[in-house]
This record gives sequence, C-alpha cells and structure tokens, in this order.
Amino acid sequence: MEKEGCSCNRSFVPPEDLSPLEDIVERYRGERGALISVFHEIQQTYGYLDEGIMGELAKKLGYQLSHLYGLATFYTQFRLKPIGKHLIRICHGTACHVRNVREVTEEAKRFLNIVPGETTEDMYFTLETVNCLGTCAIAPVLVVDGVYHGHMTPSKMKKLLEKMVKEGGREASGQD
Amino acid sequence: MTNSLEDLEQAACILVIGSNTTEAHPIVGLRIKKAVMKNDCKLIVAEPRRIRLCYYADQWIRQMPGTDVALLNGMMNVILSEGLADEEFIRERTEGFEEFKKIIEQYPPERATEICGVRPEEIRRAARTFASAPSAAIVYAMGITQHSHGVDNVISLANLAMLTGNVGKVGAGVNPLRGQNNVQGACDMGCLPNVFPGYQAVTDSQAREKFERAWGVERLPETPGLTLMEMTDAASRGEVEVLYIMGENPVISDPDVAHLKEALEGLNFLVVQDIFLTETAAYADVVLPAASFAEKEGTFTNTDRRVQRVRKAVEPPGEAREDSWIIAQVAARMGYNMGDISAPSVMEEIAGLTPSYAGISYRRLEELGELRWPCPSPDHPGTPILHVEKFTRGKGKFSPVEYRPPAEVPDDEYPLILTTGRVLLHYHTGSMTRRVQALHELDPENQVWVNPADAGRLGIQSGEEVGVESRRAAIKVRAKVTERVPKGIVFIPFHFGESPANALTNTALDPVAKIPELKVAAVRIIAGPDKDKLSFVRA
Amino acid sequence: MKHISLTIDGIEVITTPGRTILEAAAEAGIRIPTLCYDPRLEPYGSCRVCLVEVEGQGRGFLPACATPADEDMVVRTDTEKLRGIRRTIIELLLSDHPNDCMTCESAGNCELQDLAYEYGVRKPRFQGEQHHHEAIVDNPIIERDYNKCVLCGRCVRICREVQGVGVYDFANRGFEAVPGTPYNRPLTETPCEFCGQCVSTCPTGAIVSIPSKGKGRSWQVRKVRTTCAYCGCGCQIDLHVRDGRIVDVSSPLMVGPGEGNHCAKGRYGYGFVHHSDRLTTPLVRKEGELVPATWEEALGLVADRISKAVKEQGPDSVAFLASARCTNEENYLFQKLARAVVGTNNVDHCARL
Amino acid sequence: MARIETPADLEQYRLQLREKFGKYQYAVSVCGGTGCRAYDCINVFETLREIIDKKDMSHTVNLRLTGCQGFCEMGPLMFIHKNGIFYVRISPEAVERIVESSILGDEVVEELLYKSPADGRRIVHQQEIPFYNKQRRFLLAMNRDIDPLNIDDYIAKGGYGSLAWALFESSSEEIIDIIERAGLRGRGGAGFPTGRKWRIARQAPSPDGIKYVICNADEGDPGAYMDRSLLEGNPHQVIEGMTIGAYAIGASEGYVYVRHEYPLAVHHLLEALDQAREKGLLGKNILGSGLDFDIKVSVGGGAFVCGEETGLIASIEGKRGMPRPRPPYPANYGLWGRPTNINNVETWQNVPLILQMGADEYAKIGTEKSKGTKIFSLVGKINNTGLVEVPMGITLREIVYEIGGGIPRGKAFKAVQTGGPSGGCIPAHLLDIPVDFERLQEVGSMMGSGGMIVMDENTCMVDIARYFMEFLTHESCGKCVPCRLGTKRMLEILTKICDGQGTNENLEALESLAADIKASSLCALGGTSPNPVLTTLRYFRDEYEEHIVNKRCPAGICQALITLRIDPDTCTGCGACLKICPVEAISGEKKQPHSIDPEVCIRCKLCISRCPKEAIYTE
Repeated sequence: MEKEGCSCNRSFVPPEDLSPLEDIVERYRGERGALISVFHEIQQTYGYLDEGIMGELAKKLGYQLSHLYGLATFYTQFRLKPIGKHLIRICHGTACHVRNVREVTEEAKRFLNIVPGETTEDMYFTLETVNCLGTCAIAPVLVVDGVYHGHMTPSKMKKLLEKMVKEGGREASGQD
Repeated sequence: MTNSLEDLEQAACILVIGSNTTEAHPIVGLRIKKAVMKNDCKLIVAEPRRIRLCYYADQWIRQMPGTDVALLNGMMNVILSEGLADEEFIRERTEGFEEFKKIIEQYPPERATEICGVRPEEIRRAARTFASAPSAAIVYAMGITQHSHGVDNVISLANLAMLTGNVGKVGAGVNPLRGQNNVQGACDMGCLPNVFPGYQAVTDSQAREKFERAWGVERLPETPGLTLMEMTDAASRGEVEVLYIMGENPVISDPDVAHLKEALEGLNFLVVQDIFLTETAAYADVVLPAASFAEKEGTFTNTDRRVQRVRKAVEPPGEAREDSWIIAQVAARMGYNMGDISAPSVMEEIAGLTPSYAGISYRRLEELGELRWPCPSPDHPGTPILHVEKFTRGKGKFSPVEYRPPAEVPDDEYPLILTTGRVLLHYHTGSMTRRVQALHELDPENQVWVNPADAGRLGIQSGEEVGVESRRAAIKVRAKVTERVPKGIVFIPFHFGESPANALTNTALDPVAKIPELKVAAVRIIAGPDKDKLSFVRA
Repeated sequence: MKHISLTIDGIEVITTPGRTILEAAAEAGIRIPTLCYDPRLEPYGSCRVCLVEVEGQGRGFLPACATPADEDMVVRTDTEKLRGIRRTIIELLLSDHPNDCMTCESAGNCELQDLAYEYGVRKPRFQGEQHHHEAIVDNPIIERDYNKCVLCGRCVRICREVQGVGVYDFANRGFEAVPGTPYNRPLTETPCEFCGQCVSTCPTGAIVSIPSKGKGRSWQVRKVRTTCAYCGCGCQIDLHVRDGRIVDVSSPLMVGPGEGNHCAKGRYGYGFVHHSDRLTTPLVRKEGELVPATWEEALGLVADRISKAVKEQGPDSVAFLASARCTNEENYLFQKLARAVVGTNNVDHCARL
Repeated sequence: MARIETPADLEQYRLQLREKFGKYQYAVSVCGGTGCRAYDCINVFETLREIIDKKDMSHTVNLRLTGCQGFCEMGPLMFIHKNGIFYVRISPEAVERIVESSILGDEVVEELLYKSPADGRRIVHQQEIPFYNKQRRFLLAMNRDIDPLNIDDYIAKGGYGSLAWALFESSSEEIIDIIERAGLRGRGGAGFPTGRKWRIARQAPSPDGIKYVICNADEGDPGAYMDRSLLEGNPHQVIEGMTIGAYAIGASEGYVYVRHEYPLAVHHLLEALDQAREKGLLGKNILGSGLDFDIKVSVGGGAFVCGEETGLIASIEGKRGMPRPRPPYPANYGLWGRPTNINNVETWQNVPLILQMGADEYAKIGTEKSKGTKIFSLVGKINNTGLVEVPMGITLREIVYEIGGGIPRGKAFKAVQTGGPSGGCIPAHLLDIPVDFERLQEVGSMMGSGGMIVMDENTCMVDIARYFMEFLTHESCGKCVPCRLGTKRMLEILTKICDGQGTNENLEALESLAADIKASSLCALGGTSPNPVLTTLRYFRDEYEEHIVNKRCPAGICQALITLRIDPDTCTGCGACLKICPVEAISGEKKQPHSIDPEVCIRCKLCISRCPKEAIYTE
C-alpha cells in the first residue's frame, strides 16, 4: 500500500497506457478484497476510473465488470470521469455547516461557473463537496490539491481561486 | 447418470470433461456453479475450448481433441504412483485391477503430455485434486462419446471413478449428460437394435418369450438389428429399402451429409414423421404431420433417470396428429391392433414389461411429479443414486484402455482440427430454436471460431466469410476470431442447415457404440477470393 | 435430527434447526408477506415487508426471511404495529412508482400490487421526487423499466448467486441506487445468457419478457405443467395458454430438476409450436413433388410399402429411426411397430448424436 | 535495534531509551495535527529545526512533531517541556525569538501566549488554560509527548508494557474479565460493553480456527475527528490495544479500516505497523510469547454506512458496503464468514490504559454505568474549538462554558448536537445533564463517536434537521426501503418547511414516518436516522411552527424565508456587492446607497461577505 495518501501529484497517465495498471494488479495479486485499494491506486495514477481500464482490471482479476462498476459507484471517492488539474473539495460537515460553509461553496460555484461534482470545461478545476474532512476545529474548511485551508469565507475563497488562476496562467472563467 | 442432478451440488470435486455444460445443459451448469460458489467444490474443466465453466474452475486443462484417454491414463498413473487410490474400494468392489495397473504404469504424465499437450504438473495437480477430494463426480457429454474411441473414453472415466472409490456414494459417480430431452427414455423404451424396453436383450429367449406373449405375436426377431449409421450404409448398398423416421433430422445431425443424402436417395421408400418439413423430410416419399410436445400427453425420462409428465396444452395445427395415433394407424393397416394407445395405458403396458419402470404409473406421477428408475414396484420411491451397494454386474470391472488417436489427424493438406458442438441459444438441428424469433435475432448465423494466431496466418478478420473444407465437403461460414479456441483448432456449431458443420465431419465409428467421430475432423480454411472456387454444401 | 419448537401467532410450530422464521411459519401454514424474498436466493432482508415481532428482541422487529427460527421464540406476524409499518413501506414504494397498473405487463402477477391490495393502499401519503428512467429495450428478450424497480436486488442476486454470471449490480446508492449493467451497456454487450431468470424473479414489472408482452394477463392464461422439450435436464415448465396458443412459459418454483430455474431455450424457445412452417397435412410425393394428401391416402401408402418390402425382401429391409424427442410411450409403440408388426430389430435413434 | 524477543528485553530497551532521552536538555513538541498543518505548522517546525541545527543544538534539544494536541482553534501550537511554556498561533517568523527566549533562556514571549477571552490575561502554562484544566487527558496526553513516527517515544513512555503483561502475566480469560470489570463500553456508538463483545467472539466457533479483530477508523460522523487524531498522534496504542484484544479473543489477523479522507492517519499507521513488526511487537511470535498476530490496513472509499459493522465488513471484503441483517452478528459470522470483533479507535486505545491502571482504578473514573473518559470534538459556534477528553459524567454545561469558553461574540447558546447524524440536538435547559450513555439516550441523542457541535441563536434548527437528513439521504446505501425512500421523503418535507411551504400535516407525517423508519430499517444508520428530526421537533417545535405558520426563519438561515436588505445609512455605495451578485439583484449609483431587489435576490449572501461596512443584513 502506498504510504503517501496525498493526491497533489496531478500528472495522470492516459488510460491507453496499461503498464501502470499491470504493476498495480501485480502488487495486489492474492490479496483478498483489496479492490478498494486497487481503485484508489488506479485513480491516483489515471485520475479516474476509466471504463477501459476497469474492463482490463475485471479481466486481470477475474471479477465481473458489474461488480467493479457497482463498487466504484457506491463509494464517493471514486470518479468515473477525468478531473481537472486542480481539485477543490469543500467540507460540508456539521461544524462547517453551522459556520456557514454554504456561502463559501456559493462563491466557488459563482467563480467557477460549475456546481459541485463538475469540472470546468478547460479541465482546470474540479469542484467537489465532501461529508467531513475531520478538521472541524478550523471550520469552514476545504482542501485544494491535498492542502487544507481553514476558517474559510467567501472572500478568502475568491482570493484563493484568483491566486490559482494567476499562478496557473489560466484565464478565469468567473467574473470580476 | 449414476447420481442425481441435486447430488452434484454435494461433490467436493467435479471433473467436467467433454461437456460445455452451461450452454448445452444450462440447468446442470447451474448445479455445478452452485457447488463451486456455495459449497467450495473444486472444479476441474478438461476442455480444449475456453468454455464458460472455465471461469469457475479451480483448474482448466486444455487437452487436444481426441486425447482424453491419454490424459486420464496420465492422471490415473499419478494417482497410483502417489498412493492416492481408494484401496479398500478397489479390493471390495472391483476386479481386474492388476491388469489395469500394468497398462496405466505405461502412462507417466510425461508420456501423456506428449499426446494430449497438457503439462505434467497440470496432470499431477488434477490427479491430486480429484483423488484427494472426499467425493468427486465426473460429468461428461458428447465431447467424450462422439469419437471413434468414445467407448474407450467412457471406460477410462469409469476406471478413474472406481480407482478413487467415487461410485455409489453421494457427490460422486459417472454422469453422462443426455443431449436431448428424451434420449434416456428412447433408450429405456428399447429404441435400440439390440434390446427390448428396459435393456432386455433381444438375444435372450426368455425376454423374447415375454414380449411375444404380451404383444400377441408368434415370433420376435432374435438377432440385433442395424444401428443408425449401419442403416445408412445398408441403404446405400440397397439392403434397406424402406426407412421410417420419426422426429429426427439426420441430414443435419449426422456426419458426412453427402454420404447420407446418397443413402436417402437410394431408398425405395422414405417416411418422415415430424412437425416441420425438415431437411430430411425433403427427401421423403410420405411426410406425416405430427404433434409437438405441447400437443400431447406422455412422459419424458431425463438425464438423471427421472420420469416426468408431458401434458397437452394446445391442439395440434390442422390435421397434425399425435405420433402414437399415427403409429397405431400404420400398425392397424398392417393388420395389428395396438389397442388402447392413450398415454396412461401405454405406460401401464411398459410398466408390466420393464422391471425398472414397474412401479411407474400416471397415478403416481400425478401425485409425486416424478419418479426415478429403477422403480421396481408401485410402492418404491425411485432411485437417486445407482450402484450404492454393488454394481449391476456385481463387481466393477477395470478395463485397461490404451490410447488410440482419432481416425483423422491434421496433416499438411488439412492442417486444422475441427470440433463441433452446441451454442447456448440453439438446439440440435435448429428446427425448433431457429424458428423462434427472439433466439434467431440474438444468434442469427453460423460462425467458425478461429484462434487469432491461425486467423493472422490465414489473414482472416472477425466477421469475414470463409470456406471451411474437409476431405468430404466444404461449407461457407462467417469467422469469429477468438482466443476461446486454441491454436490449430476450429469450432463450428452444428445447428445451421445453410452452413452445416456435419457436412465436414467424419463418419468413422466407434467399433462398439457405433458413434461417429463428430468431435475431431481435419479441415482447412480458405479465405479470400479462393473460397469462391469451392462448392459449398447446404443441407 | 433435532427439532426446535417456537410459537408463531400463538401456534406452536415445530421445525428443523436452520430454518428461518419465514420458512417455519410457512410450514405451519402462516403466510408472512414478502417482497425481496425468493427461495432460490440467500436471504437479503431489504424490503422490510416481512418484519415480525419477536419477544425479547432489542428493537423488536426482525425480518422473517433472514432470521433463523430459534427454540422458544415467540413471534407475532400480524400485529397492528406491523401492519402499520408494512403500510408505510408500501406507501413509500408507491411514492416512487408509476401508477400504471392498467397497462403494466405484470399486473396480476405483481407482488407490489398484491401488497397494495392486501394492505389497502390506494394513494400514498407521501409525494416527492420520482424516478424517470427510460425503458431499456436493447435486445429481443428482456425489457427493463427501472421506474418500477423496488430495489429488492432479486435480479442482481439471481444473476450472481444462481446463474453465476453477474450481469447486473447496483449502481450508485441511496435514492439514486439502481440495478443495471456496468456503464449501462446493452445486455447484448454483457455476458448475459438471456435465461430470463431476472424476469422470473422480478416482483414487479421492472423486468419483463418482450416476446410475451401484451399477450395475456395472468388470469387470462391457463397454465399447463409439462416437461421442457429441449435438453436432457428435464426441467418442469408451465406453458401459459390463451386462446389455444402458448403465449409465455414460466418455471414452477422449487419443482423438478430445475427448481424454478430455466435457460433461454426452455423459457423463450416455445415460438416454434405455432410457427407457420408447421406441417398441417400429410404429404405424398407425386411426380417428384410433395403434395398434400389425406391421412387415409398417406397411411395406406405407408402400410402398403412396408408390407410390400417385408414380403419381397424380408422384414430386415425395413428400418426405423425413433426419436429422442418423442415421448416414452410413442417410442415404445414405435419399436413395438418395428418388432411386433414388421418383425425387425432395425430400430435405433439419435442417442449418439 | 533488532527484534525484542522477551518482556525482559522490552524493559531493558525501555530503560535504554529513557537514559537516551534523559540526555537531552530540552524537549519541544510542535503540534503536527491536520488542523495545525492547515496553519503551516510544518513550516514552523522546519524553521525550528533549522535554527536548532544552525546552533548545533540537535544533541541537546529533542524536537518532536506530534499528533494533534487538541487546541486546534489556536494552532499552530508549541509546548516546551522543560518549563511548560505553551505557545499558540505561532508563525515561522516567531520561532527564532522563541528559541532565544524560551528554549535557551527561561523567558516568555508574551504575545505568543494564549490570551483568555474572558479577561484578556495571558496564560503561560498549558495546564492553567481553562480549555485544558477541566479535561482529564488519559489518552490525548500522549499525543503531546510522542512523535508518532518514532516507536521509541511510545516505548519510552511505557508503551507495549500492557501487551507484555497480558501475554506473560495474564490469561486471555483474565483479560476479558479485566475489561469487563473496568466497565469499558464501545466508544463508537451505542456503548455496547466491550468485554461482553469480546467474550462472544472468543466463544464463537470458527470453521478453520481463524478469527479477526477490526479497528473501525471509518470516522464518518460529520463534526467528529477524535479517531483521526488518535490514529495520527498515537498509532501504537491502537496497535497495542488490538494485539491485546486479539490475544483475548483468539484472533490471528487484524484490520484497521480507515477513511481515505485521513491520509496522514494512514501514513502514520502504516509507519507504526512497520516499526512494530521490526521490533517483534507484531507479526510472528510476538515478544517470544508464541502469539502470531498481524494487522492490515484497509482504506475506505467514502461511505458513511461503512461505519456500520456489517457494511464495514463488506467493504473490507471488496464489496459495496451494504449492511446485512443481523443475526448472525459479526462476533459469530463476520469478515470472510469468521468470528470477528470490531471496536473503534478510541475503544482500542483504552485497552492498554485499562491494563496499565487496573480495572478498579479505571472504573473509578466516570459514572455508575459509563466508565472512563470520553473524547469529544468540540466544534461549531464555540470559542475554544478542539479535542477535549473529559471524564464520563461531566455536564454539558461544563464542557460548553468552562472548557469551550462559551459562545463567540456573546451570542446565545441554542443547542449542542451529539452523536452525529444518529444523535440529536440537546437544548439549553438540558445543559446540566451528565454526559453518559444512558442519559444522552434518554434525552433523544446518543454518545456516538464524540462529535459535539455547538449551535447558537443564528443556527436554524429546522435547517439543521434538514442538513442531517440530506446527509443521511446521501449516505443511505439504498438497500432497505424505509431508509432509502423514508429519509428521502422526510428530507423533502423538511425542505418544504425550510422553503416556507410547510403545513401542519407535514409535522404529523414527519413524526409518523420517523417512527416507522426507526422501527423498520435494516441497519443502525436507517434506524437512527430520524433522531435529529425527532429531537429538534421535541425541543424546538416552535421553530418549525414559525417556519410553517409565520413563514419566518428566526435564525435568519433559511433562504426562502429571509430578505436581504442594505442599510442606506451605512452603505457607502462602493459597488462591491453589486459586482459580486450573481443574479444582478443589486442596483445603485456609485457612491450612493445601493438596494436589493428581493424578487431577484437568491439569498446566496455573497454580498454580505463582500460588504466592507457590514451594511447588508437579513430579516
């Protein structure tokens, strides 16, 4: 199992390249029930659970594809579509909720012009909301590419996004 | 089957050999899968093609077609040399072991490997799995019997079962799967040239006397008659003049169609009694329209010897009549009164003459739903497992079997091995399933399965029409390139009259059972424009 | 074997260990309503319709289908509280169910409809979002309309547990959960064997057979139990007959070698019976052509030609080929014809093919 | 150091370590919990290390980056062991001064000390801070004192001593007796007695002798992060606890099922497992006792329902985490069909502690039926957010007002929510109830894993109920009807009420639906899902009625029931609100007071956050 849980590394392997998949399968061969870990690794490598990759995985591990699909759609961590260069995950835990995280999310939606679960057209940002990141003391909180940002407000959200846009040389899709 | 279908679920190990169970016998397939999935049964599949069951198998052995004896002898050699045999069973219940042992000793796995192409360690593994299981069942079908040495194959399986003490107990046995719904019943009813109903030999004078008395005739013929393949030959020679076929379509199901057609044309008179104008009926002088299974009363006997009712649901179309009525009418016109031919009365007559059916009656079937023979008396519950205490003949006899190659092996001219069989959605000669719209839509046409390596060599793409030619004929068929067949082997289902696989197959017969070698023939594939030079057979 | 005794609705029930409360009750003639239960499948306990009260249990309500009967258990299956819970469950299900029993293929053969009837649920108390899936017709046999799905998982489970094929699984979860094929592929692009087991187990009209659609309501058909005409398994099937035609086939649960399971041929291969190619009159070859004839003519001809061959060439110049697809009685009569009437043992059949 | 082969070796090694650590002149702990990391504590730590290195003091200063020290509100935190000085909200720039004055010298950097909000007084020592001094940190204390990536720290502090004692001085029966006598109850939910649970698993037959123990670290309750902090800060105590449990039950394999959202916890745990194996404290023949036991880490995929035991097992088996009916219970038929015992992180951590303290001593903490301490994550509208460990029986008021320091900005306390989505909201008039399993259940909530979310007058209780129901609807696995459709319908009713379209019949429907869902759901997630609604209905029915009858949201939260207005007297006409409004509801000339068109406004409140003059308000 990978010790680094962080997903900051955002250069993904294209799904046509099966060699990393083979490595992953080899590492978990014979380990009972390790599918979820395998999925995590595939997602870390390819960015998402590509249909073709899943088909190959089913063949290699002797699972029905339906089982893999059922599993992948059950757990919220898994994505069936490619994600953007930057992943923003806003915590909607109770502590964040009572500290009005909704307004932070509204700002992100407004700025990026997408709703949670979506990726901007230029594949630059993906916005997600998550149940609880377990950092309730610094609520409202969000994680951008593995880095935590606490005590968020709509204006801090805006500044953060503007900074990312500027650093990435991307044209902002949001206004002002 | 020596054991019952339910009983398969109890097996700790199942060897499936020469049976594509999930497609040809789907419900038996379910039992095997359940044994594996729910009861941790170890499944060994011995089969050249990658069939569905391979996914459930603990081990898949890919022997070359026609080399089963070598494989089985190799396995038995391992069992003997590793001391895995059931010595008590051999001592108490069998005979002929020493002689058998001498032959088996000549088949170390390495030698078997040379013949069947399965690696020695695979043979060892299978032998150990099978022999060390508390109970191990063998399941086979036409992949074992349809060979010029089919009887040898069956005997080898019996040897394996006896060697490991897997006879007469739960979760074990030697279990042939019957291809058609009432093959078992047709055999039981004496539709064989050498026996009366209940396998009473026509050569046995006591049996003859019994039937003479019952049927009110003076003298019944005392020499065994001709088998199907012999009838064809006799017809070509002009020795058989009249052939009366009830509900069969040999033009599709028999090997070497050209030869058969010749024979049919040579007959003086051919009667075909069927529900459709089949490819065979097209040759008839008289065609008699019969009732389908849904239009009559009766019984079928299934593969595990279960006698069950057939009930009339609808009227036959037009003037079509039940087969029994037609038979009785013919008999009457020849001066023989068959009396009451209602199904319950006929069953009463059968029970009176057939010891294994003696306890079977329509009254009991209505009540119980089914009865498994032997059912010797009206209070007998039927017999789920055969040979529990002893074999029919007393002690089980080991018969040593030497490997013999198939009658036709590939050569430079015909480099590929053709093996035939069924697909899931069609049945036998296709006369029924191909007339079912939904099934036809899902599986509309014939395909020859070709390994990618062979396809590459021949320059064939999936979906392309090719010619497949044997020494006997050529057919046109679409190619399906798939790794499910090994290199050097092609597979064609035999359901499709417009592209009849059995035009290609070999008539070589097993000397004892007279079964043709439908599972091994040498063929070649002609692709591209050259194929158009062939003259294609259609049934 | 040891027996256990328990009390169900005040009746003392004796059963064998390992039986569930549902099975024990059934043995005693007590029917407990179910929805996600199928005796061919492992207990699942999802619909909660079979909840019963068991004395001394924490929350008090246990699914009868999944709870083993135990010694001295005191079970009640039909209290006011239970009826209330069942009614709520039915109302919840109906709150996300199209109210189209009028045209639904499964009307009359629908476990949800039966429950609504039994519990007198006309209109659910709750309204809210409903699913609007497109009906899926991607093959000629099985139609899926997940708007009628109650998420009992019987299709998923039978395909996995019994067929061992696993075409379906649930996708998503919660309200969005829906059974289906991976990535919503058409069934023809999955390992589907078209056995129709999912149709047979579906308690509602979510999965239906296309060939029998619109051909007859359950009460309009007569069911005739018979043995399947295909392979040697000998499965028992019920032919559904309406107006003299077979309109569908089903398999009686836990009966015969198939125990209610069936394959594509057994379940859908009945169309040939009424096919226009069926022979409806005897045919006799005249001037090289097969032409219709009367029975009298055809039978007379057959008898004459056989008699002639016997007389001229001896009985062994006649041969008989019997059928592995005819009944025992017919085959018996056929060989009797050969042996007793004609006098030859030249009788065989296609056992070897 | 190689494997530790015997208990004597372990003691020997411990003495060596203590001697080694004793040679340091100073010990400094920087909090490296996830909360502090968000405030760049890593940079603080690195700066500190650089300075120490530069000064060539690495032999004299024992520097530790620790797990969560609890006072997340004030991070990054630093504790200097020599003099007990405790610094909060440290920036990297301040480190140099701290080194100079408080590590090399004995002086205090005044402005980095914690400032009491009550009187503005600066407090030097951790123990004097009210947040800490009411706590009894039996478990959390270790977080401050050890480096979770260094097993030596744990061993030096007596770690694995309880395991050695259990294996060599005690029998497995005795261990279970001790746990039972200590009165330990599961910290993850309803408080099932741990000893009894172990006994059932111990007595359960296994077809092949294999049994499992599982640590449930799928801390799914939103607003709770105790288990994450324990796993991050002190993974060895979990390993030790599980190993003792495995010995008592007869298990040979263990799993820690941990959320994928907790990467640091996974990292620390994997590291700790490696170190424990290396030392012979895990794996084959542990400490030479003959016990074989190893632990695997199974990472979750994001599903709240996997906190339910059978869902968790399905997930470890690589399946959809859908619960199945019980019986059979996991103790008899669990992972891969073998007897399995599941406890959560905090429960496992209590095990070594109990053996160390002795059952009787441990049982002195807490109330008659609830023993020991409980860790809560005190969050929401509260001054001192963070992790608190308190003895069972303490009152909610003590936690909220003394430890938590009350409600920010002088707002009024409204409720405290415990037990996560399965729990409930406890109103002000019940603040004096003691915190124990029974009492919390009586008032309609539950202990749960320890989330404690404080709500003030600006929290709408209908919105909170709706929030939890939305959470549960989203997290329902979809298997059983009452949970799948019942929660959905309840959510729809609540949404209606929040949208001002509720009726009185809706309340009846909610109540009757809630009762049936409770009675008929398959698993605990569904069975407890109506609790947030039921408790808010019980204690805050007037708020519901306000929404329904007067179409008002008293807390000013429910968007449909509020109007945003701009105070013309305060507004300077800067135009910030106008620019950010996503629907162009705001108009006004430059430098003139602006106004909001309530017909267009979607009440996203973005303008409120943008207004420099706080001129925009809700009504």
